[in-house]
Amino acid sequence: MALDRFFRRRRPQQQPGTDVPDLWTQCPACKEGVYNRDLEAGAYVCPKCGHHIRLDAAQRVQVLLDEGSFTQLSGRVQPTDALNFQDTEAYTDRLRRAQKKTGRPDAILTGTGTILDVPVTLAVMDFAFSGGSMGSVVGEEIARAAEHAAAHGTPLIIVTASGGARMQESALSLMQMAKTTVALEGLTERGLPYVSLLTDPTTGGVTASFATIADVIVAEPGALIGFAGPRVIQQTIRQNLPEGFQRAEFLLEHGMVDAVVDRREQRAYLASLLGLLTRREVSA
Amino acid sequence: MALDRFFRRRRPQQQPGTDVPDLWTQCPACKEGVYNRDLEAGAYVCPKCGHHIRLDAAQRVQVLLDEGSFTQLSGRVQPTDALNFQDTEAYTDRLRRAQKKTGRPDAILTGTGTILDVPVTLAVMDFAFSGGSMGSVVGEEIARAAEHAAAHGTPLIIVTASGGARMQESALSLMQMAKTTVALEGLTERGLPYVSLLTDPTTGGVTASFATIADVIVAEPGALIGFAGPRVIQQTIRQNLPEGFQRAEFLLEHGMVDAVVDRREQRAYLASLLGLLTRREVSA
Amino acid sequence: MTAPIDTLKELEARVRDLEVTAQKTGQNLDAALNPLRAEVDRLRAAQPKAAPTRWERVQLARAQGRPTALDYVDRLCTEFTELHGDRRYGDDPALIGGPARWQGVPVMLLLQQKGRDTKSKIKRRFGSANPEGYRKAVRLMDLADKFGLPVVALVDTQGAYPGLEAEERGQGWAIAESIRRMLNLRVPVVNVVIGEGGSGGALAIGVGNRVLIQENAWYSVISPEGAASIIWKDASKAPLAAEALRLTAPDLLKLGIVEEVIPEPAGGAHQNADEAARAVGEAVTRHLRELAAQDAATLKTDRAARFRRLGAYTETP
Amino acid sequence: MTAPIDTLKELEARVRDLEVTAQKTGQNLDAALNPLRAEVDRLRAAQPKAAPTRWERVQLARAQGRPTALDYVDRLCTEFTELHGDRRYGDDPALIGGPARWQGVPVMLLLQQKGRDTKSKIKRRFGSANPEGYRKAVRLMDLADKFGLPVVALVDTQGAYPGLEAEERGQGWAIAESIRRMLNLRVPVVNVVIGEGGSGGALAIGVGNRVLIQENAWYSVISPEGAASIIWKDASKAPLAAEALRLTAPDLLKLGIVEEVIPEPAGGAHQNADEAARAVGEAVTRHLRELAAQDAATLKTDRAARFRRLGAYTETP
Ligand SMILES: [Zn+2]
Ligand SMILES: [Zn+2]
Repeated sequence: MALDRFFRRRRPQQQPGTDVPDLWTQCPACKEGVYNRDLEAGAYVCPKCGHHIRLDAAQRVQVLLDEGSFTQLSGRVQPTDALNFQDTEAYTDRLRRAQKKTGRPDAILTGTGTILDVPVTLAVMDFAFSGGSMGSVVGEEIARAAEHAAAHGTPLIIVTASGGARMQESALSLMQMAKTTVALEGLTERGLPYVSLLTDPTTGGVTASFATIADVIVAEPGALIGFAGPRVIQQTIRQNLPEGFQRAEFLLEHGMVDAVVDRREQRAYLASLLGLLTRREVSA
Repeated sequence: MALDRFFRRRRPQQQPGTDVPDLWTQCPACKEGVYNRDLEAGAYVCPKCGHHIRLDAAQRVQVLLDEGSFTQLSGRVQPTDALNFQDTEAYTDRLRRAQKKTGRPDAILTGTGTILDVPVTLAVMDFAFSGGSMGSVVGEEIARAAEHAAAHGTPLIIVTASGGARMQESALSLMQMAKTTVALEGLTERGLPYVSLLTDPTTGGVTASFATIADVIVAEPGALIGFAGPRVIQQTIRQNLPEGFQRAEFLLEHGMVDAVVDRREQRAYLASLLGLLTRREVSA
Repeated sequence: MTAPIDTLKELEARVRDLEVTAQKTGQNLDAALNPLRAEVDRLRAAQPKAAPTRWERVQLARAQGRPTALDYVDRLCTEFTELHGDRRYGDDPALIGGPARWQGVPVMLLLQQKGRDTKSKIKRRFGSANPEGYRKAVRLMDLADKFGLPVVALVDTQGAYPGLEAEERGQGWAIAESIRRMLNLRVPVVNVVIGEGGSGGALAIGVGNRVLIQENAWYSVISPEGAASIIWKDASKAPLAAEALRLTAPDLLKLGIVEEVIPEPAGGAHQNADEAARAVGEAVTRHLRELAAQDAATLKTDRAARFRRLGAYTETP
Repeated sequence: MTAPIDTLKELEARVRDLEVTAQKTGQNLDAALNPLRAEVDRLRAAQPKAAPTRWERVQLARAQGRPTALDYVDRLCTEFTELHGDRRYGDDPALIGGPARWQGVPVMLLLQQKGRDTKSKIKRRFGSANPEGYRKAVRLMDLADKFGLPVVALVDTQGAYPGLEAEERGQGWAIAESIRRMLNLRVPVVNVVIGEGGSGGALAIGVGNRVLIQENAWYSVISPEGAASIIWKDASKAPLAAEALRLTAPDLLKLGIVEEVIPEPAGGAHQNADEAARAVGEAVTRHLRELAAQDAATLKTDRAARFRRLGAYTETP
């Protein structure tokens, strides 16, 4: 579909809040055309079929936070090619390409803001940057966001979207699973809530570390969430996977997530939840 | 089988260490005749088929503890008929009958002793007393044994054998599930190990309280262990239960017990385990 | 001579039969059931208001239309955010929970939910939880402890689910762990038996600082039918067993097992859910307010002491 | 011209094929395999001893007859009491553990166990754990913490098991919880990668105070075959991927990911299991002795700091 391709090509250049030049977009699920103005007003959920269109990090911030409340924290930490990784393309070139495409140093955007006036620290993974893969920068920025939240006494929300750990940093990226876990412990010690929002797709090392040790785990409708990817599993079991396997609703049924929440209701859900979980001091 | 019945009738009167007048016993599993002297020397495990013959509390003490090391703690707490329970027989008459049969106030025997020189506090349920049912006396004596272990710094071993809570004490017996749990917490606070040894049968309220919150859970081969009894489950699912369902080996396979240990190896197993788990002070 | 009370019993039996059929076959028989239920309600309202026998109270605790846990939550709570799953195996609809505001006070709710119509009753296994339910309860208690939320647990179950798979996944283990977790909480815990309090499955979320019970609820180590089956090999002797078991709210108050009996509207909670909810709401809020003054250590040690002393025995010198 | 090394590679490939067949069909082919394995061993011993390439090290880490975790335990521990089960669902033979004396010192062992013959390899899924394995590990770590037992974890897995049921029961959740539990321990934790250290499945029991690795073991975010499949769509390019991934012991030491490389006998640990075990035993005992001097708070904060700082990045002002 030409328009579908066009939409995908256009999306990364769209900055939230700027005028969107193209008038309409084809929904990748139901293939219906939707006015861009309606999409943006409706949190990028297809008004025809409810499909949750993938967001880049800036769109996610726009959808979640009160308008104008965002103050960015991330941006100074830059990736390096510590292993001098030999690939079909140099890692440094891959990075430069992804940086140019997304306008960020790596697959993460963090900052502070409010949701219906509730102050939060927010970290958002950017799937548009190298499939949201977690390398040293993602790990470091998530750790800093957690430490910022602990230091400033705000809840932390992490929005995940990741194909897993970043191969080009090998064991260094693997270690980010531990690093993020260490940093999140500071929130537990201060009794501050940490909520993860799992979006399509969240797999691999992210699923096996910070994404799933949240106090409350929320998933977006239809999101693919798992540790091993569907193809690897299929190779292991040599049979087709059941319909809906590893989707958000499947995980809810299997007890793995607390709720599947429509993107249009996430602000209200999170504000109420964080209000309820804000620690009241247990005397002595 | 006449001998089988005779064996069952004789057993409660046999005192450990005294001469056993009858020469042999028929194994209830393989129906072979076994010399009583061999049975007693072999921890009442059938030397022909390995069947673990049910023990009363005194026999259990004899099998587990170093000879002559047992000092009894229980015996002063006596049951009462607080509900004036209306049954086909008065609860007080039932109690008197069971007391006469077993020579104890209720279905529990506790004390201290050593296993291969490791000092322990030991509580043993007596299935011969009203099917090892847990009423107020069992709960109180187990709580006191746990408190004794905590106060004297010894590990605690509880040997379970119980059809569940004692109906004739209704909600009072139900509350023993909580009472025993409270008392066991004192061991956790002092870093002392608590090992439960589940023997045939252990079901109902005992399984759903102190028996299964032990640091290490050991089961005897072939023991029936579960919360709901097999008949109740069969009524619910209206089909036959699989071979071996709720047996010790089944529970091991389902991750519920740490080990199934032959009675003849339990002393060595427990002494080694307790030696390893005895808390070394973590400095500061 | 057919007294009105016998017509009522007859109708109640038919309703029960139909519900069993619906459960067995998975068919929705509400169309047939609802008129019968309405007539049962009408007859019950018309009954004379003598103090009910123990067995009559058991029947009131099971009355068609008796408010379920969620009926109280609907009337007393705002912002109830149900949190799902044990993070290990599944999500149990028989035991649910999450944070909420109880008459304005932030709490963590634990609810045994029987279901309100035939379909949801079947889905929720009439409030009989699987191990997943108790493991979810433990997880929610962990959150309550971490965030300083008092726990309000509404007990309403005939018992834990006696299924083959429940045993495979450690029903006894799950209940024991839930009891231990609740006993160790550093936050206030108030329990209310709002209907049936059956055995370990009820106790699993019943070991709080204050245990309350509604006037016509029951709480026992075994159901009257179960006891009758054991004693007389005849479940229909349940009325006799109910007497023997001393399972009513006044009995339990006398035995020191509950702190307070919460009054119900005339004829039972199902006659006026709003009034029943007002009484439950008031009692829980009052106890929460009292407990709010206690520190974490006191809450835990007082709760432990409460259960450490329960039981009836004598002692020889 | 067929050099000996090619004969070796050919034979190794045949052994692998037969093992795959044995796994698929469930047949025991040891009778056919063992002579082949012996010949492989002989040829390997005869190889020239130049410093192995990265890919050669990967092959040494997978060598037939390389000591498994239990081979080290047999040689270094007395009184190993294996404790079974996660108390929730099952017992995983791929990840086992329990208290033991490590050269006399009481410890809690966590072992990824691949299996020693075809049958046990299949039973243990070649050391690829299910969620139950990681949940058992968490339970054993709880016991270690409670009783002050240092944890010794031997890592040897290509990764967590990528099965359908493993996903259903929360493989990612179980690994994350295991990582968190180990990071929070108040006792010393020493990890040794004794063969393969594949991805999150290895890290799950790999986050201790001291991470050691044997000379020919590998540790990486992805297996060489996995990386080759992604980069070149061709798993046979694994030797290239192994180079790119910097997955050998010397690489990891340089990156600060491990504290120490434990030497292996000439030709690899499988050439002399006793000698390999002596080196592992000595190194672990030495680190345990050093850590014994630290208090609980220091052990936890030092461990946290160790992992907090890992990673490579620059920072703009
Ligand atoms: Zn659509
Ligand atoms: Zn026999």
